[in-house]
Amino acid sequence: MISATGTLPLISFYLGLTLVLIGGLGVVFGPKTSTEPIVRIINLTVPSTGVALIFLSYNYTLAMLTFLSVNPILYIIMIRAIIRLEEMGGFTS
Amino acid sequence: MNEIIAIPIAATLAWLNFVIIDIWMGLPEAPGVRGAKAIGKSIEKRGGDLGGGYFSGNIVCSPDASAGTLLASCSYYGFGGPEGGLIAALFVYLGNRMCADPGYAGTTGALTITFIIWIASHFGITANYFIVGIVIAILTIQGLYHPLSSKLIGKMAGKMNRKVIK
Amino acid sequence: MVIEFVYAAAILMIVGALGGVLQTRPIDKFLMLAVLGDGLISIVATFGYLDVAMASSFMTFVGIIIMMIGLVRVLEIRKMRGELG
Amino acid sequence: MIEETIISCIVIYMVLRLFITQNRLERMPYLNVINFGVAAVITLKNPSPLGAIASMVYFILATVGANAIAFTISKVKEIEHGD
Repeated sequence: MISATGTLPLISFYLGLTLVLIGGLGVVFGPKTSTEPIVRIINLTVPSTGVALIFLSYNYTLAMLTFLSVNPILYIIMIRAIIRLEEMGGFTS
Repeated sequence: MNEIIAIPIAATLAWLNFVIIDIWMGLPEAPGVRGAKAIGKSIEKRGGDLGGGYFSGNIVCSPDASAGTLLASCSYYGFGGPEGGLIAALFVYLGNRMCADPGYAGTTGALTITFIIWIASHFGITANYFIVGIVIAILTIQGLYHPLSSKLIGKMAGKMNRKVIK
Repeated sequence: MVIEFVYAAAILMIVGALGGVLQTRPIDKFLMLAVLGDGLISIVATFGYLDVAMASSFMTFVGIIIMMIGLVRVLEIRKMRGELG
Repeated sequence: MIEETIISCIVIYMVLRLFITQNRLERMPYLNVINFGVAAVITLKNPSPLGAIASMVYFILATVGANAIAFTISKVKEIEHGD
């Protein structure tokens, strides 16, 4: 088996591309995303992890750290919007 | 020492350390937090023992002597001396406080495994074999087949007079 | 023969992504997201950036906690309005 | 390097078993084994004091996360099934 230490950025880059593809398709066409809106937010975690992995493969450490730190703030705002919508009467579409 | 011989000895020492200290500190008696109770009831429903289920749930939900064993051996290997075990004991104590779980099982396990590694390193079993050993030991308790391992833990708890408090 | 940990981390991340997308109940997804975060942290630690590993472990933990608080709140509101069986 | 091979095999076996298991509470101990393996590999790959501290911080935070997941599972079951 070939050693992985030389090809580590390559593995990280293609893994990140795979995760972005799977996560993007999952956010749009995933099961139960239209009836239950919190499922769409949970699926959004997968492509954000893929983007962070692509940042890592180019050694952009500070960009990855900032991206990972901004994500929970985004989740707070979206979860707050969903709770507000649920209080007002729920989804109809 | 040859690593084929050193890894089973280290795994046996780590298994005995964390199981005996966890049972002695009373983990099979009662669930510490609410998730541990659910895990114990689930293992009992699948054909296991209730005391062993509480033991398994308490290991999952808070850092106990198994976490103390792993972190002390990691810290011994990283710092390169016995002073790493004391730092690991401090971290495990902080983790126990964060999980709102009373008890000093983690700190006791970290200190005893530091002493065991300090003795065993004179015979050639260094700390990296203990890191692999604790992973193998936790696999036999949590990973292979839950009813059998929980019955084993329940039998040992009955022998050490630490049964489930109704 | 040596199996490097990078392959195990790749399997960890692919299983976490597939399980996190394809499970239907929201409570089943959190465990798969924890597996995904574990794979990310192990790849970062294989690169050698240990400070980034510490910070990213904290960030995945905070994200999972926030989503769980939101899920419990939504279920309580639905139970209060009588929509849940 | 036999340590890394053993831990890799254990982690791969556990993650495949976690993927095919259907019961929700049965999967929590498997996640615990994966946390142990990752925390061991972080120190084995870079043996330095910072590596040990990173491993400790990761393991404590992962345990608190598993605690929160188990708590939420029991709470959701209580909300859905009454009692």
